[in-house]
Amino acid sequence: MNPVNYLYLAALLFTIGATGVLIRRNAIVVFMCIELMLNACNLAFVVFSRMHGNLDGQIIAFFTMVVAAAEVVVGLAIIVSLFRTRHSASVDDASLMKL
Amino acid sequence: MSFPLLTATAVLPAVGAIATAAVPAARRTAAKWLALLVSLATLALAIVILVRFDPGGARYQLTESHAWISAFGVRYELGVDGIGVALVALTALLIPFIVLAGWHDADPLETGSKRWRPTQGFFALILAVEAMVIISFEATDVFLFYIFFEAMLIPMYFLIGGFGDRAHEHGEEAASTQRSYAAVKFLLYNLVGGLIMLAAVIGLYVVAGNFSLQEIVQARANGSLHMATSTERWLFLGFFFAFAVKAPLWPLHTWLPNAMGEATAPVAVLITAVVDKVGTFAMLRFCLQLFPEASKWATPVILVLALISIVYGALLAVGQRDIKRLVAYASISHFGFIILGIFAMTSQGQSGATLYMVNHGISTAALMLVAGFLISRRGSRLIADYGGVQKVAPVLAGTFLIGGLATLSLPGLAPFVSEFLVLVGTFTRYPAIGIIATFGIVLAALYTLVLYQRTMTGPVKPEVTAMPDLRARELVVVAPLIVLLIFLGVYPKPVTDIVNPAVKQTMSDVHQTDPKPEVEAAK
Amino acid sequence: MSAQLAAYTTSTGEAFQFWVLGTVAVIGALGTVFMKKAVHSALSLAGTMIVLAVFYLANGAYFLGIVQIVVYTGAIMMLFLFVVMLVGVTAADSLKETIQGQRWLALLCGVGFGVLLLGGIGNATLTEFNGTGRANANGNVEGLAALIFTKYVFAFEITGALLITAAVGAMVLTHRERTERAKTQRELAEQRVREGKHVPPLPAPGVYARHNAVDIAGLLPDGTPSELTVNKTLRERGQIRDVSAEALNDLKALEQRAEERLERTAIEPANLKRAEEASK
Amino acid sequence: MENLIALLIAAPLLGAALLLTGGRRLDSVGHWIGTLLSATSFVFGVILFADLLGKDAEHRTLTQHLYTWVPVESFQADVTFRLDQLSMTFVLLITGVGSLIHLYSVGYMEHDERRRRFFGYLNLFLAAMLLLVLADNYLLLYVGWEGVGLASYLLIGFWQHKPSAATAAKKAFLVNRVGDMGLSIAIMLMFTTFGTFAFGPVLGSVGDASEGKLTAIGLMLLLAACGKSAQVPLQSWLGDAMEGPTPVSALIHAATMVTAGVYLIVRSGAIFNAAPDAQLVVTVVGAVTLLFGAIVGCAKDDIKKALAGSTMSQIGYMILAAGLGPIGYVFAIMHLVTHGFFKAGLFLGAGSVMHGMNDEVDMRKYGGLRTYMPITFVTFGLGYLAIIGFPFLSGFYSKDAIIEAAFAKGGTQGWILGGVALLGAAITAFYMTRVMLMTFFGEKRWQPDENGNEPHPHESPSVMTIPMIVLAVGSVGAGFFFHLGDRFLNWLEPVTGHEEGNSPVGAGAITAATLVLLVVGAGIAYLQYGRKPVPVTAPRGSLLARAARRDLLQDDFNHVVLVRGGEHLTRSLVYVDHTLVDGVVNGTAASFGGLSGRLRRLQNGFARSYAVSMFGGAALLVAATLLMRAV
Repeated sequence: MNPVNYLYLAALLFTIGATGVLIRRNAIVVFMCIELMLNACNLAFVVFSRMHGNLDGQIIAFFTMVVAAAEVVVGLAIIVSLFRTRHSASVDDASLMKL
Repeated sequence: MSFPLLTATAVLPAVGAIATAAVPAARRTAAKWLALLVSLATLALAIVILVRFDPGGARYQLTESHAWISAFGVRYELGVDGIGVALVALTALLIPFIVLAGWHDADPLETGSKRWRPTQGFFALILAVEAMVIISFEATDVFLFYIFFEAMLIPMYFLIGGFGDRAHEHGEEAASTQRSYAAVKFLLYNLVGGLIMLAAVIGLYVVAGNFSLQEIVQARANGSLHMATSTERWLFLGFFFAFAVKAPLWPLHTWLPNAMGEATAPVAVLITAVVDKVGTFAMLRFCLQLFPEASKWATPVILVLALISIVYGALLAVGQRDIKRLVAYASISHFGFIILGIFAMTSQGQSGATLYMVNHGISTAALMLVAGFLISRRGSRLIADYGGVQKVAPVLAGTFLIGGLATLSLPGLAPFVSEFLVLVGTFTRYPAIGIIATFGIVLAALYTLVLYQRTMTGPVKPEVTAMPDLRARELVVVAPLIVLLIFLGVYPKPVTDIVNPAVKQTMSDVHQTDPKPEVEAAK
Repeated sequence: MSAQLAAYTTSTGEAFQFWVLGTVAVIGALGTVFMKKAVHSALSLAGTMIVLAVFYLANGAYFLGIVQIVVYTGAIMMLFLFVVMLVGVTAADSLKETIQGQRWLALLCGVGFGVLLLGGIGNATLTEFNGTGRANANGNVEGLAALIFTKYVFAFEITGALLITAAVGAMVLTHRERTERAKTQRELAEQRVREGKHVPPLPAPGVYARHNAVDIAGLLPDGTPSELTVNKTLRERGQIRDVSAEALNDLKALEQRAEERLERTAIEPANLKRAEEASK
Repeated sequence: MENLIALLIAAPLLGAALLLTGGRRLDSVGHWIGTLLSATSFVFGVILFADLLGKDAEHRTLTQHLYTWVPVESFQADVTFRLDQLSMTFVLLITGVGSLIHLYSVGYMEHDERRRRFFGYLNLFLAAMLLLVLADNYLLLYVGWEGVGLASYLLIGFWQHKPSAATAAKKAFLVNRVGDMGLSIAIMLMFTTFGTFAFGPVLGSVGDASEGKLTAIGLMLLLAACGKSAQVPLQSWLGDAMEGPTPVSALIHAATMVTAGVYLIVRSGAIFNAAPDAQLVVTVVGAVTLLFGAIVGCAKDDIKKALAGSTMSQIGYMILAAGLGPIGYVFAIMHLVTHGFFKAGLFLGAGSVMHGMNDEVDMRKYGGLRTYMPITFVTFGLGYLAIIGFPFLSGFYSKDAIIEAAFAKGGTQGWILGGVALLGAAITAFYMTRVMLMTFFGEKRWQPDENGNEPHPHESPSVMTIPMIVLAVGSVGAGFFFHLGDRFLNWLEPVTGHEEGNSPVGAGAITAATLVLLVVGAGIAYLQYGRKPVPVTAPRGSLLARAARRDLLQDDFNHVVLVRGGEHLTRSLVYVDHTLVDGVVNGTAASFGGLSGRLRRLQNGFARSYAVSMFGGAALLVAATLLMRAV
């Protein structure tokens, strides 16, 4: 089997995640989909690392993980405080961008 | 290196604008005096330039040149020829009068009104316009010119929209709506023109590789820069369009009556006597010098448009009910004469056009400022609301009449000289156009005298019986302008001496010579 | 897994593993997107992540594989579950779309993007596979450590700062500062008396002898549920279970049976009707 | 001596400046300042005249170059004055009659609170008129030309509170502007033809130019003359101009300004001599106006308007003479001068009558005034006799000469022009007799005005009668003085040139015919107005009389075609400007507005919607990248 298949898988997962972000309204699920996209990227990085024979890809993936962790922490905190004030976790309810 | 006089004339009002704006609101009278002082100091600098300028010397004098954006060959290049020096002087001359005439125009409104009017802002904006206009007259770098040509729209926009005339037949609310309409219209028209010019400026850079007027003109003259005919024409049109909007030329004129009608009289003078001159000046300096062949190619169409402007503007002036709009249409007619003179491609036409710019500035200022004094007394812009003012306020009526007579180019007053030069200049090359343009002088008499008759003569209307005559401040504004009108009408030689060499240069740039008289040609 | 095998092609074992686990990962991903309840989504995502951890291991990223399990599946997903619990486990997300054309546009974009991405990968000439054998020669963790603390040390430090900031930020966002002294029990009681509302303590939830869960509202004498009996948080989440209809039906059946037994005629049904209306 | 020329103009100009800017503190002495400066100018004129007389006929031309006015390449306009016999004649007429009328105005305007301003305007007029006749080039002449127009505008509209006066002033200026257009086109034509517009070079090199150009120049000059001298078709303003104070009518609209057209044509004689077609048109215009003015003069009941018709007609004679070429130039100017005397006298007399009659102008409300104001009657009567050409008075010599010259033109043209001139003489006798009879003879017909004030006719003060007496002396004696020994001819000939024409009719026969027609005209008038009482309200009259009362319908034509047509044109243009020119732009703006309104709906505020567009954008970017790589 050609390791490129991993990349195909990563692309697939990424697309599914992205579509999920657009379709779901529950902010928590949206966040999960974002995590999915990040993980798909990580997979691609790891596979690249294998292809090139060096560890840089893995390092990037590592950093991605760290940043993702930070993002999740802040994001979830926002969701919680949003829920407290608006009693809802729906993205649409927070359509504050509309005048 | 000598003292950068040209930069100083532009920087002084700019700094003055900032300083005026910084005056605290409680001390608005100080702001007014500061603005007046700065404008007078600028006038003094302009006079120094006028004295230092040697009409027989190099084409561009008092030049300054510094690298600016070297990646695009943009330089900070200033220099004045005779035409530029005349217009710098005109601008510096008119601003003190505008400041003085607008002394109370931006005072806070009566208590109870919610609108906030920063008095200092009004004077700061006027000084800012002055700075930008002066640097546009001085710039010999196309890009530098373009920046200030466009930037002056910003302060003008606020002057029209923010400090407009509150007199309106349908009340203050309607005045406010009209005002913002006029300001937006002014901005949009000029921006569209400017954007098209920007494209042409970029195109010029692509073709020529730099923005320096002198270098490009030289390169074109000695053949080292070749421009395809179609390229030259497109670039010319791009430049000309922007200038024609600013000037304004029929059919791009409709912003002017709105802007002048809604602005206060001093700002209206600023528009027509100062800012619009940049348009006609730029035609003479940039269109003709950069694109001589295309200018000649476009001449027939432009002359016809100018002719339409003359007759059409005058006819519309006759039909106006609003004093300020009437003056605006009269100005459109006069700008037609200026453009006619420029594109007639004769020395008389172009000298006349330059002189016309100066004279029109002074005469319109006189007429419009007196009209403004009149309007401020009665609170109405409608001609029908006046009558018999002559009996109540003879000095006001007299100065108004002199302004009007200057507008109709009465011999002995300055505009006559320029108008006749333009007509002669046009006639020698295009007799038919010259004759039709001459009809303009009859129409000018019609709209001026009708205006005077309806407002000043006849039985005294009850609303004007208590109208005071001109006050000392107002007289200080009007009297020097009238003296200048008479002086330049009787002895215009000082101006023509400065202008003629520059016009001669321009004529040689476009490879044109004056037509020979029939008698000489026959010999 | 040896270094040689990681080169141009992979072993049959890995291929088998890829196809099986890859399918699982895709199913998990789809589950994340399409499950109605957030909890189910979270569980699906956890499955996908574990699969990915295995794939990392298979690709020679041993450290990352372990970290993926420990940090992601272990910590982050648990955080998600916590929040889901806080917001409401049972709150099912309606999948009905409210923005016109949003779903179709999203799907179109997704499919289009996917096709382009796949096409792009397929187009790329990826013939060279070096494998991680040499890079991992001194051990994967040591290799990563060498890079992190030399070449990427600056980025590493910055991520450290980022993490601290995130932690502080999360605290700031979720922490609610008390702006006034908490009321004592006594004060609360006095306030209740002063207002004249609910002078005795609030009634407890549950329908005695049948349901005693906290999310079941107590029934009033006429059979309608009283929201007062349920915790405020549950009320806000909309997680009150209403058993009034059920209870009334039971009661009705009971009465019927009793009547049959006692051979009485039916009593006037006014009460019943009211109860039915209330339960609707 | 040359330097005096500028002072000629400077004196009244100084007066104008002083009086117009001096403010109220000059109110008490303003009129004397004005009169004094005008007289000063006259004294300078006399000194210069004496100087000229002291030289031989060929060297009687003085020039004074003040400074270069407008120099642009080949266009060189100088402020240079030229004083020769022709301008000298005018200078004396203008300053002489002008000073007399200043004096008269002191009395006439005594009760006007704006008298100072009036004298300022009069001085301004004198300065402009002197500039007109002293200029050495056409452009400077043009300055004077419009300057007198301005002064005329200000003076006609002097009583601005009367809407009729303001309208008349505006009309005069506008009609004059049409003429001025002709003058400016003429100057432009001269510049393109000769490369200059100074008198000397232009008139000296006429031979080098083509006849077509010269005809065009001539016709344009004629247009200018028509405007200023109230000749058909630009005559309509003169009648209305009588709204101005009477001294103004006497000075500007009788003696001096309106004759500027004659000056222009005589001055440009060289051009007309070389353009016979233009000359023919000049004579036609003169002849038509001669009859036109005379007919209008017969029908007017307003004494000033009747005199205005007469002025028009008399200037018609002058233009006719000027159009005859060298045979007529001298007589045109001679008639101009004598006309200046008697017509100014007549107007001053009319003013004196009005002064005594509460400013009543309708002759039907006069009658029998000869006993109430004897001096006015005598001076007016002498002017009357002079204008109708009573033997040995001024008009007799000058008008006869013109009639003779018209016959001398020769051919059919000569007969027609001569006939018209003779007919004109008869009509002149008729309408002037009518004026005389209606005013001074017959029953008194005056009535109280609407305020119930009965007029008390009385003789005017001496400050008014003295100028009238002086002018009456001029109207009696000037013609004989000029005629004696052909003095006037010899004086002017070096400038204008002169030819004796070959009249097909003998001079005696013409004189006889003129006298017969004079008697016939006066007799008819006597039968109609002397024998029968004059009705106080005008009878309906014949069709011609009614048309003549309305200036032969020319005003109505102007009103319908020019005023109404112009109003419609401007109104429709205002509409076009608002809807069409502005509409195109506003339409563009509105369509952009509509488009952006549609686009605005995309911004629905849902974060997910924005996310879709971001994602779509990303997809497009990927597509673009791939596409670029594929290409």
